[in-house]
Amino acid sequence: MQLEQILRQRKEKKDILLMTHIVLGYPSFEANREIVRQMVENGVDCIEMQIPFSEPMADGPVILKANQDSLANGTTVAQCIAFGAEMAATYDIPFLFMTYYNILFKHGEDRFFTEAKEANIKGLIIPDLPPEMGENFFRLAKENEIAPILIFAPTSTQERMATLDSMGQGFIYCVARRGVTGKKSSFGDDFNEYLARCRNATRMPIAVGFGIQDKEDIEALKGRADMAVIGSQTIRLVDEQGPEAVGPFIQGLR
Amino acid sequence: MQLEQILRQRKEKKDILLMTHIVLGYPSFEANREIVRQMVENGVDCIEMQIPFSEPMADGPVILKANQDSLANGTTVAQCIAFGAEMAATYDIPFLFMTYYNILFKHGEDRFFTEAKEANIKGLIIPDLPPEMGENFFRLAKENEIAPILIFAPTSTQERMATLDSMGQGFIYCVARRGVTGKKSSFGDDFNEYLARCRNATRMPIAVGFGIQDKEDIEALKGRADMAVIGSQTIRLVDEQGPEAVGPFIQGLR
Amino acid sequence: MDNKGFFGNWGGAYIPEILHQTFQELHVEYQRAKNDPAFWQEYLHLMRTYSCRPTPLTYAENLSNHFGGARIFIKREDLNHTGAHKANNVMGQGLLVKRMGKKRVIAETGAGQHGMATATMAAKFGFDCTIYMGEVDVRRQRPNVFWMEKMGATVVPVKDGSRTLKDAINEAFRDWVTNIDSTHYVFGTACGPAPFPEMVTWFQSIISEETKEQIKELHGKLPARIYACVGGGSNAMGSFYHYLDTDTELVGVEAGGHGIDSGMHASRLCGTDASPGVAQGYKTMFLQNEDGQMLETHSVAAGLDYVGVSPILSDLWEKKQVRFEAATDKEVMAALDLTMKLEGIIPALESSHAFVQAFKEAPTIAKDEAIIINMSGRGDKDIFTIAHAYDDPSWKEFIISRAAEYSSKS
Amino acid sequence: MDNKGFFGNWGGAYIPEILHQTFQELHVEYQRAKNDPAFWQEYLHLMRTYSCRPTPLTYAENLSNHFGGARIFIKREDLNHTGAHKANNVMGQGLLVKRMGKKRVIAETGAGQHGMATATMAAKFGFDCTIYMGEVDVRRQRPNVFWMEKMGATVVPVKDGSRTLKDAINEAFRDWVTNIDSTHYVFGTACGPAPFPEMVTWFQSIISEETKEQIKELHGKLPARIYACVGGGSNAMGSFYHYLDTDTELVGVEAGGHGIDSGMHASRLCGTDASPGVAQGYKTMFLQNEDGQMLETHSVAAGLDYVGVSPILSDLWEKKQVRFEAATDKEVMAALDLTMKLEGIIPALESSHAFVQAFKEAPTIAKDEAIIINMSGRGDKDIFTIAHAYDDPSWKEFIISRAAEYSSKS
Ligand SMILES: Cc1ncc(COP(=O)(O)O)c(C=O)c1O
Ligand SMILES: Cc1ncc(COP(=O)(O)O)c(C=O)c1O
Repeated sequence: MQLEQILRQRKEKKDILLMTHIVLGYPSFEANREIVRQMVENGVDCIEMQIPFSEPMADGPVILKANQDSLANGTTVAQCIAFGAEMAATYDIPFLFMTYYNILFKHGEDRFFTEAKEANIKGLIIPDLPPEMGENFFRLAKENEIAPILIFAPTSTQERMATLDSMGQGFIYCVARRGVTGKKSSFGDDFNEYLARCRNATRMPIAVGFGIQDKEDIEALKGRADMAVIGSQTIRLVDEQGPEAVGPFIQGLR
Repeated sequence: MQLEQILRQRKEKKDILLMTHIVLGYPSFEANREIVRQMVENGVDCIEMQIPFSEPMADGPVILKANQDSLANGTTVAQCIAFGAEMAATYDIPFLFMTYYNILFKHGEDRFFTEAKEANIKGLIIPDLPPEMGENFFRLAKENEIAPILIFAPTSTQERMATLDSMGQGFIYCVARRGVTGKKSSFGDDFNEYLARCRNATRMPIAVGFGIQDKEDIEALKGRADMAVIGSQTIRLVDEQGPEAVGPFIQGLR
Repeated sequence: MDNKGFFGNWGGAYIPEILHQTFQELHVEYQRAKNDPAFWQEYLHLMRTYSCRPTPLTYAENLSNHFGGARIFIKREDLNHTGAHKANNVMGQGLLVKRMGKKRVIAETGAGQHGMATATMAAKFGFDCTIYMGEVDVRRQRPNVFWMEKMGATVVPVKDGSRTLKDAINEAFRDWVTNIDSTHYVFGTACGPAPFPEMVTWFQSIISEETKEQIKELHGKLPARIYACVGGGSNAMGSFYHYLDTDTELVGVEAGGHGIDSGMHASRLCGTDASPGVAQGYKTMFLQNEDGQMLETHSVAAGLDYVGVSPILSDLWEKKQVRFEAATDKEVMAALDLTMKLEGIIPALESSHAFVQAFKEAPTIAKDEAIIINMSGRGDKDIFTIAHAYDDPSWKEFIISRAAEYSSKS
Repeated sequence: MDNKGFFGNWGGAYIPEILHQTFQELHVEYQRAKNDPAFWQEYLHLMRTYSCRPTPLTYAENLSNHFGGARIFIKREDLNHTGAHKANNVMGQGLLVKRMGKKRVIAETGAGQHGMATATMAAKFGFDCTIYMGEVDVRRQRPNVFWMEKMGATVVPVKDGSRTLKDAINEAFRDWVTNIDSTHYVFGTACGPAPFPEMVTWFQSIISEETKEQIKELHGKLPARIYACVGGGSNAMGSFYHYLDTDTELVGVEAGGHGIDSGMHASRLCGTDASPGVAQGYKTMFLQNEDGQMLETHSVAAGLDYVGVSPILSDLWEKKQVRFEAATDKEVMAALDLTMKLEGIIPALESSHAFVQAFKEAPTIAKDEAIIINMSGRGDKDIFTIAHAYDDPSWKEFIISRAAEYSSKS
């Protein structure tokens, strides 16, 4: 089953889906395992696993540091793909890879897609690969039935959203505000108007990310978005209280 | 009696005359007194007393330092003139002032000449006042019967020597070499040729200075110059061994 | 540049979606400026009255005689305002920013030269200004930081990654995606997402526009070769640009660091350590590992110490229109020394790389041929680096005694 | 200049006899050069191809608006090679030395600028070079010493007197009288024995030759006033020269130090502390005591910290053709600050004196009038002095940490 379909099915039983984010190899693959377990057990619907990159230009300080520490630990792309395969084989939710384009490019796009497919990865989020730059990428995504997830931004015009919608698969990732990951967003009138625009521009499910930190934020999204994305917040939590704090946190979100 | 005449008279009884140099107020007027006494008692024929100046551009390190130390002690021009008067009244040899032009200029040239005359000073050596710059100075010198002593240099042309000869009085000060005071000169062929040129250019007595340090140097000058000038060497001596060393040193020179 | 921003296989615009609109506007404004002859005239006027352009082309007679071959000419970007070619690009972008009606500029800086130039431009144009600079570079280039601050810029030390140029670039992008509406990112070299490589090259092409006239006046014909150091590639592109369709041979000189085989260098197009990659918004040859993670680079010249290189140069390299060489730190110090002693000119450490290669080749070139070395900047602002590199004892004493004064007073 | 080297009551050549012949030759060579139109052409060519002349005249729009009066133009000697107007004089004398067939040059230096320029010229012309510099100045200007040495000059710290500029001049004269045959003394300012004041003025007059054309192009008519700082007076004379017979008011700004009444300054023509005197080979207004002993002077700007002043300026002062003002250290720092922030230009501390007075007067001058500030040099080479004067804490930390590195390694 493909990503969009899986998400639609899960959405049937919930007000809103939850997607969480981890940085692979941070603080360790061991910890990643425990964190994913707690996430899945507490009802997370989708997990994006970030393959660390030395130049994560779209990420804020928390995820940036996690990328660096993971690489300093010696994390490799091969380990990340293997870990992804292990998770997808273990849990019955969709797993995505999030990373920067150079990781695929250098690995070989063909090879990357083949391995990701073997690993049963459902989608890819590549924030520095706009559709114009990804001809081969989108072809391979289609061939391998891995959803290329595209991003709407508050600066995106209607026309741009239409283009993105036509190229993306799985869901649309709506970033809540200008800026990088990890800072709190405020969901005021502007935001509502933006979200309405997003909804209008696509028939795919829409996920909202960037700065979602607590139950209140998620409540605010119910009925307007299909999925809420928790990014930096769980990394902060693990940093401060260890992997075992993740379960209770997720549980508390709805 | 005027300077040239005095020197000629003294020369009648000697192979060569000796002129020595002191910096007024260095190391102290007290010491100056003792030094002059020893000089005169040991047969010095003429003494040039340098009124210290803050910018003694033609002097080498020994005299330069003496100028500075004297000024640091608070030596004034008035003190120097008074000291000159005292010496001239005490000893029966000619005393000269050596200084830079600004000392006269700032004091007032008229006033300076009047006071120098009252002090019974016989001549002035002003190394930074070439004849072209000293119209007033030469007029006053004549009026006050104080000899303006001019300098021949190894770089002086015949023509220049003629000009200097026509303006100078008392004697001609031949500097033995290029450079500033205080370094040893060598009296080779070039020097002999130069001295012959000097002799040819003037009928005044000629004194030779710059770097004369011992009996040997003075021997070499006998018959060729009328007067030998001992400059920095006595200052060095006083610095190292005190004023009482001056007498024996002078005695040893001939 | 094709309409996607590629030069052959290189370039493009690999940018987060949030920047899409901003880049659209930038493209439009840039095209409008390029097509408006009055714009270039305004640019020339600014550079002529504010920045001492045209900078001289100096005949280095002593060096020429010393090597006994080609007539060596030096293009004097050291005399440009702020002391390097960087101002050419920055002033041009300043004019664009004015047209776009933005009020704030940001920039990355490595050696500090581009930051200085941007802070200067911001003061001149009345823009707010934030400069991102790796913490390591802040430490080695404190004088530049001091001046940037004095000109009213905020200098932010970047503490991520290798804490050098590439990290400053990432951080500047983070600022930009946050403040797109008010802010223009003044990219400092002919790298980054399109249209930066082309746009920066356009502004820097003023160098070759000038030398082409100057060399004809002074030498009667075009030069046999032109040498330029290659960090990001802007001074190289600027000094090559108007010669691309001529017989002049173009030579880019990269940082050889401790040696091209030592792993401690920043040679991307020369040597075999680099491979194609995509980062910081564009595709080029990067110094990266098997997994695509960027490597640490090394050069005595902070301005050459960068993992990527202009995609235009990668294209010209691939098409063999530009030859690439490397100069080691040691060779650089020797060339700097000789140039100071023989010509009374102090090239920046970056620029000295170009001198190294020119000196190697000059003796083999006929005496009636000219070569041009593009002296991208002046070295006297690098006193801390250069005195340090020479291990000068009086300099150390001086610093120690200054420090003693400060320690005892505080 | 009359045939004895006087300008009215001032000037002359009060030199030891040993130099007489050398000065004769210098006079002859200088006159020959002055009367040979090819010489000036050669000079212009050198300055154009080696030293970025003409330097720009920059319209300081932000400063003009800030003060709301006259249109402020800045003459950019900071962009001259070696960073100040000093090179104009030095390069000119270099050409003369070549004509005289001498092989060695010496110079005094205070701020280090003239020493830098001379060492540069010597490298370019292939002369041996010795620079005399007061020990105090060697200590405050170590970076300049470093570069002079790198360009092959010998820098001799002078330990006599106040161990500053005037003592370096005395020491240079001592060298000269010792080595007259081989050596030319490159006097650094429009002072000293004739023909130096006139000759240095001649070379520096290139500044006003340029501004006169430039201001007409940019403003349509001559400026109402011109401001220049006055140390020895060379940049002032250079920037005034071609306006002496015009209606433009000329304003020289001296170092007010801690205040004109504090005794801690270097104001000779402004204020009442100076009196006529003769030293260092010429007659002018000196800061001296009753006995004619020179006084210590004070200025935050090493290049203005001098007891004498150009005899030509003393003459113009006496004839009321130039007005003199003073700027205090404190005012200087404020003017520097404002100029950096509003124009992205860093004047030398010396030059900032001229800015102070211009800023005081600009608001009172009609908006359709122009004033020119002669920016004699750039301030970035004064980082040690300026950062120190601003009491910048990060700068201190930087120096302390550098020193710690050096101490632990040595
Ligand atoms: C003087 C100088 N030259 C060269 C460079 C390298 O940049 P690019 O390759 O873009 O010219 C720099 C960068 O800071 C620089 O400061
Ligand atoms: C930048 C600068 N301006 C001015 C001066 C003062 O000299 P002058 O009065 O001869 O122009 C100096 C002297 O070193 C200087 O370096």
